[in-house]
Order: sequence, then C-alpha cells, then structure tokens
Amino acid sequence: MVGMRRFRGISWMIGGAAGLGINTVAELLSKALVREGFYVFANIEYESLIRGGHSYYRVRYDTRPLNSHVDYVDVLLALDDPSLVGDGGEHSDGHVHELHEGSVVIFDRESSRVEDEVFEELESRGIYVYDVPMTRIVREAAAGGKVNLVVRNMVGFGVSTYVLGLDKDLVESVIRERFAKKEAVAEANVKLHDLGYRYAMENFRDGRRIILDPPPTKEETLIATGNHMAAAGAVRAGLRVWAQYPMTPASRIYRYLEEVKDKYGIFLVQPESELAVINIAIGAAFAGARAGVATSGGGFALMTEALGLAGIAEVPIVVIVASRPGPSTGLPTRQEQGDLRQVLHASQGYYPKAVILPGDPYEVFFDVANAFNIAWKYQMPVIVNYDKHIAESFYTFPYPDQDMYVYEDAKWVSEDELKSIREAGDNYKRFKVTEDGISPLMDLGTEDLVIWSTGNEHNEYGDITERADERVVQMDKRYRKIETFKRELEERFNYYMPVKVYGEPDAEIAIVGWGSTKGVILDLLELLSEDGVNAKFVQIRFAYPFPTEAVKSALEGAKLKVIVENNFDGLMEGLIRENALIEMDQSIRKYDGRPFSLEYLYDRFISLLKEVRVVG
Amino acid sequence: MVGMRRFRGISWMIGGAAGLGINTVAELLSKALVREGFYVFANIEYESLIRGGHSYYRVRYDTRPLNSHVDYVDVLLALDDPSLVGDGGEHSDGHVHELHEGSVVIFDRESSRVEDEVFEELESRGIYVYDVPMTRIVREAAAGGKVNLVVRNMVGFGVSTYVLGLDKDLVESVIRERFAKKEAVAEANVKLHDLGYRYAMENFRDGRRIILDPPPTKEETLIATGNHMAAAGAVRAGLRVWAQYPMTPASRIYRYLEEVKDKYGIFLVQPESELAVINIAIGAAFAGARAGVATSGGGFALMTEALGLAGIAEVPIVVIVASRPGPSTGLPTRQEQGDLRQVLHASQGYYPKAVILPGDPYEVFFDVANAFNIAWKYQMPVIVNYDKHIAESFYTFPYPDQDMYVYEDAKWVSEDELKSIREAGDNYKRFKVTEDGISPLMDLGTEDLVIWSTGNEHNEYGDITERADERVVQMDKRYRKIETFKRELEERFNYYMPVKVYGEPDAEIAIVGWGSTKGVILDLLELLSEDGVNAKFVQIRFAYPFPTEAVKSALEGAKLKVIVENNFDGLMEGLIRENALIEMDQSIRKYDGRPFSLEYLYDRFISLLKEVRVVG
Amino acid sequence: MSTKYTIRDYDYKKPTWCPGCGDFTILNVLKKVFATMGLPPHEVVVVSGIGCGSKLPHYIRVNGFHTIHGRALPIAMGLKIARPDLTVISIGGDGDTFGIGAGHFANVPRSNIGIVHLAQNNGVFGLTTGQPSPTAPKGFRGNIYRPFQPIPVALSAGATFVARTWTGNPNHMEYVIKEAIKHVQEGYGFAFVDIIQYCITYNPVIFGEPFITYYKKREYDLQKDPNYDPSDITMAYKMAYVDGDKFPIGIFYRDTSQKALEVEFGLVNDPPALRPREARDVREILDKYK
Amino acid sequence: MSTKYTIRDYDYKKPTWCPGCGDFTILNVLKKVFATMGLPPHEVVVVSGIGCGSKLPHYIRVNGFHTIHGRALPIAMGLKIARPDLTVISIGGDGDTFGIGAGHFANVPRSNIGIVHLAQNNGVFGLTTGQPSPTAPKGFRGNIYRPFQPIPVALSAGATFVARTWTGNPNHMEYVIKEAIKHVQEGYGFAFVDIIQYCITYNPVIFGEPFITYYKKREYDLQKDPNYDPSDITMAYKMAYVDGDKFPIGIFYRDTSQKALEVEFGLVNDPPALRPREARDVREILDKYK
Ligand SMILES: Cc1ncc(C[n+]2csc(CCOP(=O)(O)OP(=O)(O)O)c2C)c(N)n1
Ligand SMILES: Cc1ncc(C[n+]2csc(CCOP(=O)(O)OP(=O)(O)O)c2C)c(N)n1
Ligand code: SF4
Ligand code: SF4
Ligand SMILES: [Mg+2]
Ligand SMILES: [Mg+2]
Repeated sequence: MVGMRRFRGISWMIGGAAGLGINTVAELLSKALVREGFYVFANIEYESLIRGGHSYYRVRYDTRPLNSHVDYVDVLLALDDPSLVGDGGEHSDGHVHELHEGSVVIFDRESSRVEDEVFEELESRGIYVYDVPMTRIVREAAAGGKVNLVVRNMVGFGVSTYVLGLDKDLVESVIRERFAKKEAVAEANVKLHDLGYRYAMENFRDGRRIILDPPPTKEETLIATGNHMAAAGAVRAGLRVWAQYPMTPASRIYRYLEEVKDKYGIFLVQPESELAVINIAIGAAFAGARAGVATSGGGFALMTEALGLAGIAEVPIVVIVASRPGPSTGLPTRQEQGDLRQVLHASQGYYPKAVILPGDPYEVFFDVANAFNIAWKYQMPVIVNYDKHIAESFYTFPYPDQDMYVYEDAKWVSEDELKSIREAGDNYKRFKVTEDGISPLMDLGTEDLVIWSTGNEHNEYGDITERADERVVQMDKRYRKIETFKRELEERFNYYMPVKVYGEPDAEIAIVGWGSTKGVILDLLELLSEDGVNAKFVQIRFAYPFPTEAVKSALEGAKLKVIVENNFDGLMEGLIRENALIEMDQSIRKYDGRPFSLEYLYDRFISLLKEVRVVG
Repeated sequence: MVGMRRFRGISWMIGGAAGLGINTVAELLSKALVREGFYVFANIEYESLIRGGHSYYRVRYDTRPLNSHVDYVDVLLALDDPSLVGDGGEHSDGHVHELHEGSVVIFDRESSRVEDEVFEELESRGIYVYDVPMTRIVREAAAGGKVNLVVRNMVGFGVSTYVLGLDKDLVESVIRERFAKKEAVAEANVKLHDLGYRYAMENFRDGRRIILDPPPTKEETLIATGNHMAAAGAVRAGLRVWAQYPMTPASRIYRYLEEVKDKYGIFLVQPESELAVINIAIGAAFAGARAGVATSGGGFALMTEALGLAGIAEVPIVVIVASRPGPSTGLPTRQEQGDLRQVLHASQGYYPKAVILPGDPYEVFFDVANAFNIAWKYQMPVIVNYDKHIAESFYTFPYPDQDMYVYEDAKWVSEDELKSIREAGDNYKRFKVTEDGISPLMDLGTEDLVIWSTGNEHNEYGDITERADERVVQMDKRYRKIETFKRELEERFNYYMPVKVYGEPDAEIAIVGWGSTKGVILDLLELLSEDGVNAKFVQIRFAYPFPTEAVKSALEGAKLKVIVENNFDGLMEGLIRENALIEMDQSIRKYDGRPFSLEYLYDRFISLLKEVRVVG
Repeated sequence: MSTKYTIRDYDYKKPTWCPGCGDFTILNVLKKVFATMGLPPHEVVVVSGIGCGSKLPHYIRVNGFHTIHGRALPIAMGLKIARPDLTVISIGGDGDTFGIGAGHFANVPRSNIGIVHLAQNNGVFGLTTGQPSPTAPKGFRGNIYRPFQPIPVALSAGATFVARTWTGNPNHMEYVIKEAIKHVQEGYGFAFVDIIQYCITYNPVIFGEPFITYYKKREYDLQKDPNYDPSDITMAYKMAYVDGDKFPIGIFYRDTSQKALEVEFGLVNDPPALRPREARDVREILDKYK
Repeated sequence: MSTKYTIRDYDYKKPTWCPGCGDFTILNVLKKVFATMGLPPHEVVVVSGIGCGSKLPHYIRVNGFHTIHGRALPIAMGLKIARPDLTVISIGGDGDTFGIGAGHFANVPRSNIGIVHLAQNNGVFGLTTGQPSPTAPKGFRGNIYRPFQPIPVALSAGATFVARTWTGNPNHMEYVIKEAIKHVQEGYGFAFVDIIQYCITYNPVIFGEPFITYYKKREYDLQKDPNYDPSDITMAYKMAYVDGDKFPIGIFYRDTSQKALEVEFGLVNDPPALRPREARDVREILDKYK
C-alpha cells in the first residue's frame, strides 16, 4: 500500500504464531518506551487458540500522548512466514502490505520458505529487510544445551531495540524486572536480547534506523490495560470477595487480583459457572462484603436472572462486563461494542441500576472504584461495561491520584434506630420506605434483630406481599433511589462525568462516542484540527441513568452530529434517540471484529465530510 | 363505593381461598354463557400459593363483544369470609366495596363469622344478600357419606344460575361435559348445582334477579385463554418437539399440549431447567423438527445465552414468553407488561429475530402459528410475548378460520443443488451467502453430505472464521434476512398486521397500546365514542422488526397521542421514541401487578383529557 | 442441652402452605433445633430458592433470604464466605436443588464450604401445581425421566455429611439436622440432608399407598444398624440404592477428615464482611505499571 | 469388521490444537471408530460445547454442531429426539461437562436418551489459558475445590454405560468408544466416557510426573480383571475411587436392563423431524373451547 497517509509517532509490530512470545516482547518494549518517557498505545490481535495461528501486536509511540493505533507499520518484527506473507488467508494475509517506503522488516530468512521475489519486491518498494538468523543465534547461544526456539523473540527484540535506537541498558533492566523471580531466565533473555542487538549493530550499521528522541521532560505515567485498572480500582474500593469464571476478554482481572489477594485480604473464587459466580457475589454482598464479578457477554447472559434478584432485594453488586463480538461465541478474542442493550435490559422487569461506560484504563480505575460506592450507597447492581480494546490494550496515562477516589459507605442503620426498634418490640425494616428511597442497611448478626429479604415483591420488612398498594409503594421507593442518584450525578457532575466534551464546546461538528472509541476519536480530533476542521468530541459515559440533559446541551447547536460506534446496530445511537429524541446526522459503524484504527476512522470521517459538504 | 359508574353487561364474581374451586365454577359459567350466545370476558386474580389466601375470578358478559373487566360487581358469590370483608388486608380487603345498589351477594351466613352489622349495612346500601347454607346443603346431600366441602362452590353456582336466569339444562350439560371422564363426579356436581338452583328458586323467588336476554342470533365463537390458543397455534403450525419448564403464567401451555400430543405426534419434555429447555429445542430444530418452548421472564433470562446461538447458527426456534411482574420473582401470578426490552435484547451482540406481540387469544393463535413460519423461513428465533392477562383470561372471539394460516416451509436445498455439490466434490454450505440472506437448509442424513454449524463466527461452510471480511459478509447476510422479512411484512401487511388501527383513522386522538391492553382500550374507545370523543386505537404488534413507517403513518396528524402501558417504565414508549422519534403527549401507566379495568382506564383517560383541555 | 431460647423465639409469620403439608414439620423441627442448640436468631441465616418449601424463611424469626429458583446454594456459599461466623442453612425443594440447581448441587460440595443444605423432597413441583420433580417416578404425570438419586449424587459430589430423613418422623429429623449443623460447627464442611417431604395436595400417595404409611412401614434407621459404618463411602452408596421394603434413613456418610473451606482459608476468625469498610492504598499495585 | 469407509473419508480441516495435544488422539480414534463400525459420515452427528476439545466437530467430516459452553448435552438430546435414527455423539471438555454443564450432566442421563457423551478431561480450562477445571487437584493454580469425580457422578446420575479411557492408550479408547456406541445402538440408552486427555500446554505434569508416564505406569484395565463385574454398581463406585498406584480404565458400569428413551417412546422408526412438514387440522382442539 504505497502512499498511505502517515501520522505522528512510530508504529512497531511483532507478528507470529500464538506461543511464540509476541506478548512478552511487545509488553517489554512498551514498558521500556514508557520508562524513556514516551507515550505508548499497544494493542494485540489474536485468535481463539493456544498455539499456532497468527497473532500480531502493535506498539505505537510518540513523545506526546496518543490513544490509537495505525494500520501501517514502520518496523515489523516478523517471527514467522505468515507474519510476512500470510498463509493463504487461513490465519493471516501477512503484513507486507502494511509496510511503506522506509519501513524496516526484521526477519529470519534462513528459517523461512518465503520466496526471494518477495524480498526483491519489498526492496523495490524501499523497504529495508533486516535478515537476522534468529534461530541460529538461539541455537548457538544454547551451545548444545536444550533449545527453546520460542526465545528467538528476544533476539528480534534486541534488533528492534537497536533499530529504534532505544537505551539498551534500560531495556535490559526492564527484562530483568519482568523475570525477577527467576534470575537464570532473566539473564538468558537479556543475553539473547543482547545478541540480537549486537547482530543488528554489526550487520546493519549503515542501514536505516527509525529513531525518535524521548521527550525532554518525563511525566509520571503508567502503562496498563483496562483489566489491570479494573482490578486496581476494585481493590482501591475495599473489595472483599471476588468471584469469576474465565471468559475472554475479562479473564485476566482474576489473575491480577490473585497477585494481590493476600496482601489486601480478598477472597477469590472461581466456581462452576457464571450462574454460581453472580450468586456467590450476591450472597457475599448480602452479608455486607464489597463483592464483585467480571465476565463477558456470554457469561453475563447467565447472570441476568440473578441481577433482577439483586435489583429487587437491593443487593449492592458490581459487575464488570468486558465485551467481545457476538452473537454467541462470535469472535471470542476480538473487538466489538455490542452488549450495551444486553446489560441495560438484563432480567425480567426493571430495577434501579447504574451502567457506566469508561473510555480508557484511567477511567476504568475510577469508574470501577466508584461503581462500588454507587452500588453500596444506592443498594443496587452497578455494571461497568467496556470492551476488549480497553480490556487488553496498553494505554499510557498519568499516574492516577488515588485520593481522587473517596470511599463512600452505604447508609447504615444507626444505633439509636436499632435501640428504638428493639424497644418497640418491632423488627428491622430492610425495605423501609424513605424519602430518598434508600433503606438503611443493618449488619447480619446484630443483637436480637434479624433481616428478611426476598426476590418476591415485599413490604418494608421483607415479607412477601401480593398487595397492589404495597407493590406500588416499593416500586416507587426503588425508583426514588434513581432520582436521588440522578440528583447526585447533577450535583457532582465533575466527579462522575456522565458526559465529557473534548475540543471546542461550540464547534459545529460534534462527534459522539462511548467506551473504547474514545482514544481514536481524540486522535482524530487532533488531525481534524490540523486540517482546520473544528470539531468536538462528546463522550457518553453513563448508559443508565442516561444523562439526557447533558447530552442535549453538549449536542446543542452542532450542525453536524456524527456518531462513531464499533458495532452494527448503533446501540448508543438508539439510546440517544430514545432518551433525548435527537437524531444523528451520520453514523460511522464498524463491525468486523476489529477496533477503529486512526487512518480508518480518519478516512471515513473525511469522506463523510466531503459527502455532507457536497450534499449540504 | 356508591355511585360508581356502570357499563354494559353483567359483572359476576366468585371469591374464595385457593383450593375452593373458584376456577371451575367461573370457567363453567363462562362456557355456559357463551353457549347461550353471550360474549364473555373472564379473568382471575390469585396468589402464589396452593391452598388458602384469597383468589377471585370475574366473569363479565354481554350480548355484544366485550374485552375487559370492570371493578364493580353485580353478582358476588363469596365462598368465604375474606371474599366479603377481607382478612385485615393480609390476603384480601374483601369485595363489599365493589358492590353497588342492586348487586346480589350469595353467601353462607351460618358457616361464617362475619358480623351482622355488615349485612345490615349491605342491605342499607340496597344490596341483596342471598344467604345460602351451602355447607349444610353439601352435608345433607352427602347424607353421612364422605364430605368434601370444596364442592359447595357448585351450590353457589346453582344459585348464580338462578339469579342470572340462565338455561339450567344448558348449564348442567356443560357440567357433565367437563366431568365427562368420571360420570359419578359429573352427576354429583350436577346434583349440587341443582340443589343450589332449587334453594334459590324456593327462597329468593321474589328477590332480585339480574337477567340478560341472550342475543337473538348466535355467532360461532370460542371461549379460551391465550395459553389455549398458543398451544393450538403451535399444533396448527406442525409442532414436533416441545420443551418447557413450568413457570406461571406459561405453565398451562404444556398441559394443553399434553392433552393432544399423542394425536398430533408431538414429543413433550420437561427437563431440569430452562437452560435445558431452550437447548433441547435448539437441538431438535437443528435436526429439522419444528420445536418450541414457553416460559416467563425469569426462565427466559436463563435462555438468553442460547438464543444468541440460535441467532448466529440460524436455528429456527419459537419462544413464547408469558410475562408477569418482575423484577425477579416479583408478583408471580400477577400482571405486567414488563419484559419487552428483555426479550428484544436477550444475549450478547445482536442477531436477526422477530418479536411479536399479540393482543388477545385470537391473535395468539395466528401469531404463534405464523411464528413457526417466520422462524423457519428466516431461520431465526421468533419470540411471541404476551402476558398473564392474555395467558390466563378467557376471551370470547370468533371461531378462527384455520385456513387463514397457511403453512409456509423453509427454503430447502434443491436436489439439483445437492447433485452439483456432490459432483463438484464440494461440501454443503450451511451459511451460503445469498441475495435474500437465506441459506437453503439441508436435512441431516442427506446422502454423502454433512452439515457443520457453530456459535462462532463462520464462513459459508460453517467452519470457524476469525477473518474480518468473512465476519462482515456473514453479519450482512444475517441482517439481509431481516431486510427480506421487512419487505415481506410490507407486502403482506394485512396478513401479519404489524400495526392495527381501530376507530376513525383520522381521529385527532390516538391511543397507543400493545398486547393485553388491547381489550380494555377497545372498550374504552366505545365509551369515548358514546361520549362524543373521537379517538382511534393504534395497536403495535411487532416489536422487532419495528414497524416504524406504519406507526408513523398511524400517528400522523393525531393532535393528542396517549400511550397506555401496563408497566412502570414505558417500554413501548421508549421503542417508539427510539425507532420513530415520536414523542407521546401523555402516558398512562399502571404497575401495581393488576390489569387495567375498564373504569380505571376510563377515569384516567377522562381526567387526562380534562387536564389537557384545560392546559391546551 | 440448656439454652436461653425457646421455640417461640423463632416464631414469625403464619405459613401459607396447605394444611397438612410436610413443610410445617420441617419448620417446627428447625425452630426446635435452633432453640435446643441455643442458636441466637440473629446468628442464623436461612437461604432458600423458590418453591413452596422455599418460602420457609418468611415463617421463622432468623435472618432469611428467599432468593431465586435453584440458586440457594451459591448464595449461601457467598454468604458463608463473607460471614463464616454465622450458621448458614440453605434450603430448597427437589426441583430447586436437583433440577434447576443441579449444577450447584454437583459442585458446591467440592468446596466443602460449611453450610447445611436441606432438600424438601416431595416428588413434585408444589408451587407450580404438581408437575413431576426430578425425584418423581417415571410415568408420574407424564414424566419421561427415571428419578434423580439425591444420596448418591451428594456422595459423588463430595458432600462430607450426607443424610436422609422424612417429615413423618420429626424426632429423627431433629437428630439428623442437629448432627448436620454440628458437622459444620466442628469445621468439617458441607452437610446435606435429603428430607422426604409430604405434599398433601399433589403427591399424597406412593405406589398406591398413603405417603405416611408407606414410609412409616419401611423406614429403616441406619444408626440403629450396629454394622453400619457411615465413614465407609462404598457402604453409603450401597445403602443409598436400597429401596422397596426397606427405606434407609439417617446419616449415610460422615467424613471428618477434611477441613471446611472457611477453616482452611482462615476466614472464620476474620470474616471478610466485618473487616474495616474503607479505601485501600493501591500505590503498590499501580507502581507495577510504571 | 469390513466397511466401505476408511479413516480418510472422515478427514476435514486441520486442527488448531497445540502440537502434541491429546485431542488429536481422540479425533483420530473417533475417525477410526466410525470407519471400522461402518458409520456413514452423514449419519453421524457430533455436538460439542466450547473449549479446545469442543472444536473437534470442525475437524471431522461428519455432521457437526459446535455450540455453547456447557450445553452440548441438552442440544444433543433434542437432536436425538428429533432424529433418533442418527448416531449422536456429544463431546465437551471437563469444564464444559462437569462445571458449567453439570446441571445437565446430573440430569440428562436420567432420561436415558441414546447418546454417547465424551468428556475431554484434561484438568484445565485449555482455551481460556489454563485455569483449573473441576477435575483439577486442590491447590492447582489457586484452586480451592477438591476435584470433581466424573465416574461416581455419572453413575449416580443414572448413566447406563460408564467408562474411562485416556489419550495415551488409543487402542483402549477405540474399544471403549465402540462399546459405548454399541450400547446406544442396541437401545440401552445413555453412555458416558470420561477421557483423561493430555494438555501439553497447561497440564503436562501430574504430581510431579509427566502425564504420559504417570498414567502409563498406573493404568489398570478393568476388563482384564476377571472378577470385575460391570453390572454391579457398588463395585463400580468402589473402583471409581481407586486412585494412586492403580488407575482403573475401561467399562465401570453397563446396565442393559433399561430401554433408551427413543426406544421406549417409539421414536426410532418414526423420527419427529422426518414426519410430513405441513399444517395440522386443529378443529378438534378448537372445538373444545366452543
Ligand atoms: C427460573 C425459574 N423457572 C421456573 C420458575 C417457576 N417455579 C417456581 S417454584 C417451581 C418449582 C418448585 O418445585 P420444588 O423446587 O420442588 O419446590 P416445592 O414447591 O415442591 O416445594 C418452579 C418451576 C421460577 N420461579 N424460576
Ligand atoms: C458462558 C461462558 N462462559 C465462559 C466462556 C469462556 N470459556 C471458553 S472455553 C472455557 C473453558 C474450557 O475448558 P474445558 O471445558 O475444560 O475445555 P478445554 O479447553 O480444556 O478443552 C471457558 C471458560 C464461554 N465461552 N462461555
Ligand atoms: S402444594 Fe404440596 S408442598 Fe406445596 S404447600 Fe401444598 S402440600 Fe405443601
Ligand atoms: S491448551 Fe491443552 S487442551 Fe488446548 S489445544 Fe493446547 S494442549 Fe490441547
Ligand atoms: Mg418439590
Ligand atoms: Mg478442560
């Protein structure tokens, strides 16, 4: 693809079969880059299999923040033939078409069956092919010992370090840190990296290097995925019990919690199914422990019945839904924003809840932590829905100021109140009718008093009721919680940020998005402003309660309203129509199981602009 | 409640504890009335328990069609004290306040503890209390034999027959028919009915009777519930395998199918859970058998994951959802239209489907039958959603003309096609890309050819794919089915009737409703026209695909748009906003777990009109 | 055993069960067990599913959570994890436990969480008006399945205490439930009691004989058999299949060699739900991502 | 046995399993079984759940339905009801079968539907990268549960054929699967085969010993024990708990005294899915409501 538009920063890619260790290298490289002061965005495409197939990991970085990937590749570390030329399309179409004049390919030709013509063609396109005998280097390094060819990824890493002109010591320290628990492994990896680096230095001394100087000042940043921050946010909020059944792309949250469970006193359980997961969490939350679960859409489907129970029995539960393309098993390791309506309308009937839609890992941290506050303050399920692109991509973002999250506890019944209940010979009213709809909680085991609760409609005491009037009273009480919450959302708008607006507030073009499209839309905004197009980005962060007024005022006056969604059905577009009665002028949707790349979105947006201007 | 407005027809009620046989009498009476040529609407309120508590069954009838109940009672057969004066509100507030001047109460005072003042007060209100020693009559009839006091319901029935002036022979024949399998039981019941009748004739000869003459000509009608007609519709459509796990108010469909399964060759299974139910049906449908299931919202929640499988694997499945008030177990035997969004957005992602909303048992018959046609023609799940008020209320409606349902088969792969596949050494393409999105089906076991299918995204052969392009192709193919279906819906609008308009098409007031509110809105329309208010009723019968254009044109020009929903959240109102961007002027919602009565709706509508006129 | 509680201390609402229903016996026995074991009402939690029997928590003055169909077990498990200091009883019908809840019944015991599960096994779905439950005989109201075997399944699922009793013998029921609670109290883990329960309305007759006389004639108390060794799982399986003339009741199996989950993971003295409710410093976690 | 099919007739796509995965053995054995039993590809259906092993239908040229996690059994049951004339194999991993699908595993056998269920029991969730499965030992990657016992649960659930084999002994696997299919063909009903399956990536070592040598050393063929009587369920239970030095494989239990569901209800010769596809006259039903 000659003449493809290029954007700022450098785009590096590693490709190879699953099992070849592409994650390790991409993540080490990302970390090293961040340590140098760069801003990194790194995302992976992989198949639903354990060994083989074709995965690739993109690492894009620059001296200024960036939040998206690009389709072209400046430096390609291709660990196998399919990464270069594909395998006829079964797993890969290859990545040569993503290279451009001046790109560098790192490849092991002597272990390859790729025909010479391919390389000739590449060279004719002005692409530098760095032939590195990675396999041989590994063999020689092992010197007759047991050879694990997987580690040739490290040799390629070393070559990359050279080509990108990174600080070798820093990279080595990052490698050592990663394998800190096994020194021999660490040193072996450092050695292979070193061999790759040296090979490159010796053989391609005069060849092309693609070097970016680190920024002069270094902000304190983190590099992490949404799942990392979900775990951190939950711990921050005082998590006590966590239940989860593995499901991509949510599975890793469990692993991250496992690493810290002993330190923070969190009980983790992986039971027989998602049915068990959600009900275990409900049991724990009913007992007074902050409890949460994570899953993807399919596991969430199995949780829906119990969510209704949490709704009517007012059990505070936090559910993280990391989405992937459906329907059904769909594309289990890929990207889509397809579950918005599913999470909104889970279970029969309707009940108070909150549905929060973070747009990047930084937001995930605070949104998950706040989800626990909201769940407990309003005694209702809170769902945090993001997707694979956020769950598993590495973003670079400012070190979060923990104190921006304040622990807010549930309303507990006072000692005075308890005393007066006891004195009156009365029982505790679990579902006491109050003005704000919130019935104070009582700990199980409170001397002489007991709690009754039920998934049936009930009176204040939690006894089953079949009365029409009591039904109405409790339904109204439950929904008063939402009214109370809506008031809080208004009053503390800047804390919860149900809607964020980026760019000129009075720009004529409004781009609407939610969740993981945030990153690429922000980067698009920058490009548009370079092009002299004045646009703003309206990020919707709450699906329920829907911030109707904020959305309306954010869209007011916009002459062109364009919504960007990574799905087929325009789920957020529907929500806006339903709640705000606002029609979008244009929608950009993508449903091929892949996230928006910057150039893809840019191209679609520009051609849409052209159309609109021709028409308009 | 003195001075309550009365409407046409007669309103009879039987009240008593569960287990006292109120259903039997109400249903026999209804049948007898229909045999006499009347139009009956009969609906029950009962608790979620097996014995005791308080149930009551209303039977309203007239010489002209009616489709709703009223809150007042002309004749009350009260089998126990709570039916009269309540029990302090635990199960009942009693029904005396629903009586008016001229009402008749049938009651057994000697078996009662109700104080004399109550009766004095009733008489002072001009209410006729017919004291019938039902228990004694039963005891005497048994004459020392084993006494089952439950059968005192039959004595009260006999009194009712007298008071209402019904044809006694006809009533007796209806009783005999009901107990046809056990002659002794039949005769015992006839005898008790007779004793009641005679007692009344002898003792209340000069008392008030409330007699309506049957209409001179008798239309051929049926009296049945939605569940009856769901079963009949499924059988009509060639049902082969039915799986169901009991859940009120859907449970009885299974029983009705059981009665006819041998004759029609239907295999019925009640497995361990709704998870099993839906998957058994999917297996059977995958194998080529018309298969269906029924449940309520809670069971449906457990089916959602599998519905997505049916969506992507294109398995034709019919799911009947008979709703009741949620969330969770809620009010399990009561009424609400609360599951619309749940059924629309079940499962992760999105997939082609149809969601049909019949408004009465007559519609249920054709809608369920057509659901099978649609499911198979478009190879997708079809959900028929109605509620308890339709499921369990008896409506009187014209004998359906069976032939108005035409069996329409799936598109099957042709012999020629099979031949050419074999000759080419190719495999069958389960998900062949076609213009209309429909891939011809092939029977399992077709010589030399096999079928592959999967819940993963796939290529035409049903092999797993992870390719972005194949994903898009299959997603587009699936949704082309909906486009094709939408075209069919337009072309055969009068067959499917996605929207029906009753009343003057250009009336200034449009009342919008769906499902079970149809009956009461139709009766409201009649009242309004008597009042000189010109209104029309727009019944929305498809939730998906949403008949946007038809709804728009039905609402066009209406100056006052009022939506009536038996729920809290205004689910259909939201759908209209989302799809048609139309805002309702007013909404009348009811969420106390009870259906709209005619006077309740009338009163709310009239006061709304007054308000609007004052304001407007 | 002396105690400061009487049965009346556990009284609450009047049940809505059919007069004569075996669930009354279970309710009364439970009250008696709690009273004689001296369990304060506020330190007991009963978690139930959905069904006639599952309404029980509404009729007894201990903490009660009446949940959804089939999910009592995992909810009780979560509750016990968070509050291992409380006595947690899970209860549900045979449909609830063995049908829709079977996935949990087959797996929760493996955790050896210290809860007692009581199955109200009446052979029918009571609350939905008498459809065959998993334990109903083949042919009962069109049932195409052979009956579910609660005792063998409980054994194979790894319950460390497995017993059976019935509503016609309240004293026996009291004994068995007490033993089950003690098993949990002593830290041995998951206890299961299959309670054959009389449904007067939908299942009053067993093989042509009234329920009560059928079982009365046949009940065979394992604990009265000196040769019966409840620590021998093979013997337990064998007895579990005995039916017909002899209907074994009592403790089929008791394994005191394993620790309950809450004991093994040190939760008992530090209940997760009672730890401080506060924000945690996660700098250590965040620093990993620098 | 002579047949017109060869193994190659069942070849289809190349598997995406890890090189060395035990699932290859299962796939190859299945092809061999089908070929040597002369089962035409179009008369066999393999229904699977979700997991590494559940991808198997994509790699074999018989009818295949790769469904959702844990639901292979009920889908296979529905399929067999509609097409009892076909050979229906249900297959799934240990997570699939014993964890998320346990509700079906504990109940479908009671129907005695004539399907063969094969469990690919590798002790881990392969496809989600190695988390402990229900059969994983306690402590394995943080597992807090004791392992699920497939054989006892299958027995207690009422499977009429219960066997175990492993991927290190293809000949034995072939024998056992053939016997399972024959059990179904002969109309005796539900057959279960627990296949201990090698996961080279996540579970290559059992108690410190390589998987292959561990089982090779210990495999103990029940059918070679002249005293072993597979019609004796108590013996089956007993053997099912034997572990350690001796690891029993083979047919634990075979009950030929019961009819398969499709036989009992007369479906076999009149498959519901093959009956005429047409509207039915329901006047008789409607008339009841006159
Ligand atoms: C998911 C779901 N499916 C179905 C029901 C309807 N339902 C309520 S109780 C019940 C069965 C009760 O039987 P059992 O568990 O044996 O309890 P019993 O009433 O006999 O005590 C069913 C099917 C429900 N509440 N939830
Ligand atoms: C409802 C649901 N929950 C979780 C998942 C994610 N998932 C896919 S495969 C799998 C486990 C696979 O383990 P197993 O069944 O043992 O099969 P194996 O991969 O070991 O062959 C899980 C949890 C899913 N697909 N669906
Ligand atoms: S139906 Fe049966 S189980 Fe339910 S309350 Fe009545 S007797 Fe008891
Ligand atoms: S992860 Fe294990 S089970 Fe899955 S393919 Fe690899 S070796 Fe086989
Ligand atoms: Mg029961
Ligand atoms: Mg496994």
